Amino acid sequence: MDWQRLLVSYFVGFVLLNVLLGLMAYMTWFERRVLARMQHRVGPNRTGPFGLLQPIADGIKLLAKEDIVPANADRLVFLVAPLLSFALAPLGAAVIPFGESLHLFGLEIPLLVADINVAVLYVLALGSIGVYGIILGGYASGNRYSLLGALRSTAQVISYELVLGLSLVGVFILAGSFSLQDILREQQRVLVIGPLTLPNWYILSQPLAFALFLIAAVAETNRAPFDLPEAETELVAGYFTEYSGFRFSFYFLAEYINMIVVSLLAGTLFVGGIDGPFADGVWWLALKALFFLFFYVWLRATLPRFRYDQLMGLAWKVLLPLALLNIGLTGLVRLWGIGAL
Amino acid sequence: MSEPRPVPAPTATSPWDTTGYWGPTDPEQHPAVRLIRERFPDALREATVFRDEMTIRVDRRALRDVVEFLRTHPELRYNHLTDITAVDMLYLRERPRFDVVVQLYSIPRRQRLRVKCGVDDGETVPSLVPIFAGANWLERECYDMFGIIFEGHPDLRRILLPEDWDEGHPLRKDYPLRGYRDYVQPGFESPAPRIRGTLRRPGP
Amino acid sequence: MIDFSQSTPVILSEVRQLTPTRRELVLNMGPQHPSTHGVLRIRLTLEGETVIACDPVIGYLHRGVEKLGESHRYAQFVPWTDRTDYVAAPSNNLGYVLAVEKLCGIQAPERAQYWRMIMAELTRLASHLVWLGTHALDIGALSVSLYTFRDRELILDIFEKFCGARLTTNMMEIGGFSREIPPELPEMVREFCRYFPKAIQQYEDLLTENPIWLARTKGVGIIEPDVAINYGLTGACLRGSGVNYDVRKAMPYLLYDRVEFDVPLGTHGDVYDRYLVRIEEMRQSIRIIEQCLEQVPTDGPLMAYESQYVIPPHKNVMTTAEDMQRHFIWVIKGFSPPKGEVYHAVEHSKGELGYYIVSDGSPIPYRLRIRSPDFVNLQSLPYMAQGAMLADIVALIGTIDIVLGSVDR
Amino acid sequence: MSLQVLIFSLLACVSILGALGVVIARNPVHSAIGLVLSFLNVAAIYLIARAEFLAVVQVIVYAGAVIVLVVFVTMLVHPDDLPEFHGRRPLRIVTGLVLGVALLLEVAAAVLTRSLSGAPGPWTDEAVAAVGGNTQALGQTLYSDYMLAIQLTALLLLAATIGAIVLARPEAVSERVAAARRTLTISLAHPRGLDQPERPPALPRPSDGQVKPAGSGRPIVLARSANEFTEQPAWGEWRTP
Repeated sequence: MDWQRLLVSYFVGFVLLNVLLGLMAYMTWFERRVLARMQHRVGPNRTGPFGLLQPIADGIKLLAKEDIVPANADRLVFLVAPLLSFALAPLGAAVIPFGESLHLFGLEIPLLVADINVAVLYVLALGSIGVYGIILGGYASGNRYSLLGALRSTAQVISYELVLGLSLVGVFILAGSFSLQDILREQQRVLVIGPLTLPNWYILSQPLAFALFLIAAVAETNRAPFDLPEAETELVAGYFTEYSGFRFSFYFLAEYINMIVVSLLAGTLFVGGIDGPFADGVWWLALKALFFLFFYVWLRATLPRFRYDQLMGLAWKVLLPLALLNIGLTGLVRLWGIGAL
Repeated sequence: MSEPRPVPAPTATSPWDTTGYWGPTDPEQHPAVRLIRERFPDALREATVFRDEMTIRVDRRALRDVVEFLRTHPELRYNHLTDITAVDMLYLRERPRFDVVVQLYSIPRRQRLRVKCGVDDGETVPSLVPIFAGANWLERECYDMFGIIFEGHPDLRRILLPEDWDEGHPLRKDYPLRGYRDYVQPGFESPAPRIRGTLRRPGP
Repeated sequence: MIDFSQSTPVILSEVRQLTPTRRELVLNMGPQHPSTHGVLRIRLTLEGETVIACDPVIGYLHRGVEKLGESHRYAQFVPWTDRTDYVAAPSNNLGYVLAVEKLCGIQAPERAQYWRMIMAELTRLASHLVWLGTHALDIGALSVSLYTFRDRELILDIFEKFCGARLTTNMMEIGGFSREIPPELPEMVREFCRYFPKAIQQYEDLLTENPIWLARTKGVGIIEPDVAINYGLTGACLRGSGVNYDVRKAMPYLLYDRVEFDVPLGTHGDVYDRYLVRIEEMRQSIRIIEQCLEQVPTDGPLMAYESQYVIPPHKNVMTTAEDMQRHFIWVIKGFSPPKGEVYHAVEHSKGELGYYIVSDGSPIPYRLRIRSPDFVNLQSLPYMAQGAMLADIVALIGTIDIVLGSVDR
Repeated sequence: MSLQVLIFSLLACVSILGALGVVIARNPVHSAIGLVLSFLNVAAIYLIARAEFLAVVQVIVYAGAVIVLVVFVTMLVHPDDLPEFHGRRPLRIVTGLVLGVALLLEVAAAVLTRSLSGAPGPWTDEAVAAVGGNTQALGQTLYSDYMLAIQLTALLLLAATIGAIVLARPEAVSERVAAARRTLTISLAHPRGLDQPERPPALPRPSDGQVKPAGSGRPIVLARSANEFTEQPAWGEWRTP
């Protein structure tokens, strides 16, 4: 065991976790401001300049609130479920490469926590365990709205996880690897088609997969228009109806961290991650992720909510066949034709 | 803004007497009165007009048949049940105590009609639910507020008041405005004093 | 002719309990629920997410308005009508004062009638905006509600300019208006009429062709026209089913026979049709307001002729002894309409709003009945809900357009 | 004791604890949680053995899908419908014990014989590295040596899927809805009215000027006067078009 590398990894992970939590807090601020602008409102603007201290105020408020456990709740599960959700959310960021290695004090510090060669599958696996936070929270609340929300969420996450995974298969076929490092390396190559010189971003060669990934990612993170598990107009708040105080905020944090992780993942998988004109670097990834986050907010401001059966129908009748089609086409292309690419 | 201008003198006949949305103001010429008199000679009690509004009073046992006839007859076709309500006639006459008032409207003929029947405490009125699905809640409200039993109603229970309300029926005239019991409001130690025990009605 | 002796009554206990089987779940929706538009409570029997049965439980906002009406003098009751349907208060005022005027046999002067029409149509717009916003919010379109409430503010500004209040306006008086119209009001209304069609277009851009909106509303909650009539529905619920009944057209009150407008009718009777009908109604309301503004006399009396039934003009109270006495009597004793009973209906934004008043010749109504459209329209919810999905319930509550203050009274 | 062994022992212990929890817990959902715990630890053990792909698949398939379905079903099923948990039936206890002991013996035998006489397979570390990692190695083996088995499994799963769809057709729901609709539609006469009056034979259709396209290919009809469309809805028929 290389203790030094392990320590460096822990250090990078620690920094990343904190950055992620900070970003998450300001993601709520960003969402509220952007949403307010889209809806002819002002948004939070009283706490600090431009309301920048609002997330901190919210955090303090949530921490100071009473932690209520309903009488007929399954107590232990009720208490643990939000922690599960919250703990799993930032883990996905561990495999995302934020740039080339740094050299500091004679140490080589890689700008990612862990280089797993099944990185993408690892993220998917995290998503599939993350559903336990929701389903157990809904079950343990002893509330029928929560139960319905949990059921919806389970069905939704399983279905869309399938789409999410299958939409990525095309990328795997082209890259020949599950590793994000390899996928990134592939994308940093330059594609020359006649007079055009393009980056080899997979959004160009896999546009269908990109669209599917985007839709499935919105559904996977339970955001509008797929926010059925927490559809406030039908199920009050879905699986976290009974939660209050900081346990509620754990679900809240988990949702936003998931959004950020998925945006980072989309940026890395399809639009070249840290790759960009002028100078590669983490800022390009941040910019791309910010665009996806903006897209999330934009969707929420624009679209009504699907009905449950329509949502499932969309996943199984439209998206899944399209994903399979994409895999078939990509496989054929890879097999017969354009191996030269 | 300016000095009050001379206002027009009161017109001899009010416009409300001639709007004509209730059919002819002469009961003898009103088709509903004529046809009911032919079809149910025993049931029709009287037909009155106030401000152009035609009111037919029928026997309570015949109410459902009359309404059904009014709805079905090709010359009448009162196919829209606007309202069912009741009036507690406690201070106005001896018996019967209540009037059940049914407001009908004919969409194709654009005419209204009011059908009434008297009912005493303990008597029942045939329910109109078999004819109009919309009568369901209206009759439930009537039962809730006046305690009038509609015979044949499939689901006659209280609607606006809680199901376990045990203080009677509030729109009856002998029901005090503030109820029979004294309720202590939250934040107070004793119930607010009653200024008037029951509603005193000034004479006409 | 139905042979009533042959029809078997439904067994009550079966209906009421509707014992859920083991596969089914009874969900109590409300009275505190974000999308029941107040304190409506619905007992839902669900199989998965499919609604097997639906039993609305109402009365959580019952304040006994009818009983109160039977203990207040005629003019004292006008503010209470605001509180029945509080998102469309002037229309409630209008229905009540028209019923009392009919009872007394008086009529407001032409100018007051035009202004009443303008205010009633503005109320319809305000109420439809609240409906559209909340309906869209229920279905998940967050932004539309904020846009509609933004534009509703403009209408409330007009109300405020007109009478000083925004929500519960207590705007109409028996006999007309006792205060002069503010001189800048017509221009405010005109300005609003110029602006508002663009706003409607904005809502339509967001919703009308939106595929998710279509998926959520098309073919959901169909009421066939004969069923709609049988349930006694009125307003957009009836017209969405294609039956032409609009009190403004069918039995014009005020001066609705002098303005041109069309009654929009739906062609399928589902939630989407009712949405289209209401959107078109908003356009027609703008048309009516514009015509009223053209036709309304700029000068003239606003109160009915001087009779015992109306409050004397404020100026005269201070200057003439006779009017001061009349004012004193009107305020202290009220006025006594003739004995009789009247029913008068107006086209409220939700449907036919009727006031049935029985007078025994005293200054207090002997019986005051409010036929509220919401109460009757809400009855069709169980019919529409059976077999729908849970998420459709909120769309159905939205499409009926209820205000619980008016349902429970 | 190296770090790896330490971690392995920890994972193994937690895994066994989870498995014990499955057996001991009285609440079926708690049992499922124990099972997930056990699975996750097994996945971590795979990771230590450098079988990353297997580990991730273990998590996705078992923890992420199978147990979620188990929890799903347990939540949906009415508690009364569940078979009695840990009932004091001696036969069950004896059967469980016998099966458990048999399994233990089997596993022990397998482990012992394997460690005693096992031979390394063709996939040595070098061979795995040569094809680019154990994921690739697994893929190559599965899709070349075990092609037939894979295809048969796929076929079997397809058949199972179709079977599930056939079994889960929601006809029972629609029947119940229809029954409720019949019962709960309060009017004794049908709400549509069994007794609609005779209608005039020629139903007027809206003229062209009255039809206004409103959205999504659906028009609305603008009635000019109060006398139109009172006998019939604007689309001309009583029934839904």
